[in-house]
Amino acid sequence: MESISKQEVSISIRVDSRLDQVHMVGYAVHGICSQLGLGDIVVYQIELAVVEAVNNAIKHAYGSVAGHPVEVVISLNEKRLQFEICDEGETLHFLQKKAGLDFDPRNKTNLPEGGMGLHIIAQVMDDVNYFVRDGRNCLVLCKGLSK
Amino acid sequence: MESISKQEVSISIRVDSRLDQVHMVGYAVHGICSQLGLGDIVVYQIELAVVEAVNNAIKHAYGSVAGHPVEVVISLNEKRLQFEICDEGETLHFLQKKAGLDFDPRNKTNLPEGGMGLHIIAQVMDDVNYFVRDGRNCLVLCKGLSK
Amino acid sequence: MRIDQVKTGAVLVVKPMDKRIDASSATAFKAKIADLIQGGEKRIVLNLSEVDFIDSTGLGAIVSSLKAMGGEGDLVICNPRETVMSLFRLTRMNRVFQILPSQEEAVSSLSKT
Amino acid sequence: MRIDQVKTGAVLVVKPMDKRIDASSATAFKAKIADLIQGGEKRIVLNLSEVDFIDSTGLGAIVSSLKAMGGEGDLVICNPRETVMSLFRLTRMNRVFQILPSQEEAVSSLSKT
Ligand SMILES: Nc1ncnc2c1ncn2[C@@H]1O[C@H](COP(=O)(O)OP(=O)(O)O)[C@@H](O)[C@H]1O
Ligand SMILES: Nc1ncnc2c1ncn2[C@@H]1O[C@H](COP(=O)(O)OP(=O)(O)O)[C@@H](O)[C@H]1O
Repeated sequence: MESISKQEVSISIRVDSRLDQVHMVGYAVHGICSQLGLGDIVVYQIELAVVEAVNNAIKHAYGSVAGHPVEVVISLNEKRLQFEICDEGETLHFLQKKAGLDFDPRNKTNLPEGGMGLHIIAQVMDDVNYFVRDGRNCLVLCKGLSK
Repeated sequence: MESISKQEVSISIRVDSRLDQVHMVGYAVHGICSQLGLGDIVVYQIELAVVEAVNNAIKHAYGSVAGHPVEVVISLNEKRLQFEICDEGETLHFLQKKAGLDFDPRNKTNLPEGGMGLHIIAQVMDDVNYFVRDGRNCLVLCKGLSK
Repeated sequence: MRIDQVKTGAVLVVKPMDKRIDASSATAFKAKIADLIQGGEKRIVLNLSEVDFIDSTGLGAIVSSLKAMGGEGDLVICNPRETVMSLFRLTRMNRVFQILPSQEEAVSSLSKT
Repeated sequence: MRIDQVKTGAVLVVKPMDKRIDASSATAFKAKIADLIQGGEKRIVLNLSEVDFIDSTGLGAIVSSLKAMGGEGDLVICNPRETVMSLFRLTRMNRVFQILPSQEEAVSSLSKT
């Protein structure tokens, strides 16, 4: 048995800023994650986190206006899986990393109908960062792989 | 039951011209095709055809030199699934559409070890085209979807 | 958004037939359920057996449907996949909804009320 | 390219443990088999049970291995998935190789020769 050091691999996926296109990114991410020996639930959650991030770019960075690029750079090595979700729209001015989801489950009238995306991302991913460079906003989602 | 007309959806995948990156494109294509209700064998063959086309771009258009872009544009509507594999390298001067694979299976010494890629693509896909525009070469692979 | 509907006694079972309830279909989903509530349905079972994927916007539409039922009505969920169930857990919405493994249990739970 | 090897009598069973034999791994695969043939192996079973994906370059490497065995030797394939088997059919290589459903059958087929 040899020890093989798997080098970094990477692809970039581009999609137009339309919510009805995002599932294609989801399927592609799902296809990649399915090959990593992660369980079905983890694969679902990673797809979910990336979809949330792409939806956010479309809704908040581009105000749901079509015709703008959203890019998802996926990179993988033996230690971690990383997604950079980049847009050229409005910058998110404050990334609440531990976006809490505070509500009383018994109080029906006050249940949140939104504002859950960043919370989900923070829960699913091991590290979340956001940076702006040359007019591009990038949300970086990192998931450690322990084998 | 409503009749829904699914509109066109599309994403573009970019990968560097390195053979050790191509499986990531394969996984993404696999993930998308897995959602279309096609059988496992068809999904495999579509992934295979796209991988052959990307490998060809890397090997033949770029002479296996890294650092160049290969783009795969995937578009889907209810009637067909299409892949455009584009490079900015050497142009393929003659696309043999019905690339035959002629050999005598009993003659071991004359078995082909290469030259099977375009044959596979032609077998798997319903339509194959190649065009050059603005220094970009695009191989267009089309697969009809009958539901 | 394709939705199957079956009425069992006073309970309406609603089964989304599309694989995804996501940001692109959530509005249509919410509107359909709102129509049903408007039409007088007070006890709804949401059967998620055909649903592969729900994102936070889709979940928000389900929450919105529950809220739209007001004090008298109730919405119970059944047959979620393990994967979809994990979204309810991630957002603590498993504490908000009654979630049952089978349609029969969901219908009888609502029939008792 | 990780490869498991087990010798059974005069037959060497070679089982690639990586999921893909493709354009990026074909050269390494070919070199490994060439080493084995160089080392005197004349009857090789290639067990594809762990292999999810082979492309035309990977298939070319397998063909090359068969040719490298020359007139005396033989290479038999076993346990291909249905999907991988379809590549052999697409390229008519199913007429070139003996392809058997189990390792036992492949080993005994080569032992008889
Ligand atoms: N990519 C982004 N660009 C700009 N603003 C963003 C982005 N992502 C999130 N936001 C801001 O953070 C808020 C919380 O996002 P999120 O938790 O995903 O919930 P929701 O999208 O439902 O509002 C958004 O309402 C928006 O103001
Ligand atoms: N994208 C491409 N760009 C330039 N030439 C190509 C391209 N694809 C194929 N070719 C040419 O067509 C030939 C046949 O290709 P193929 O059937 O895939 O077999 P192989 O790649 O093993 O040679 C190649 O050897 C090459 O000369």
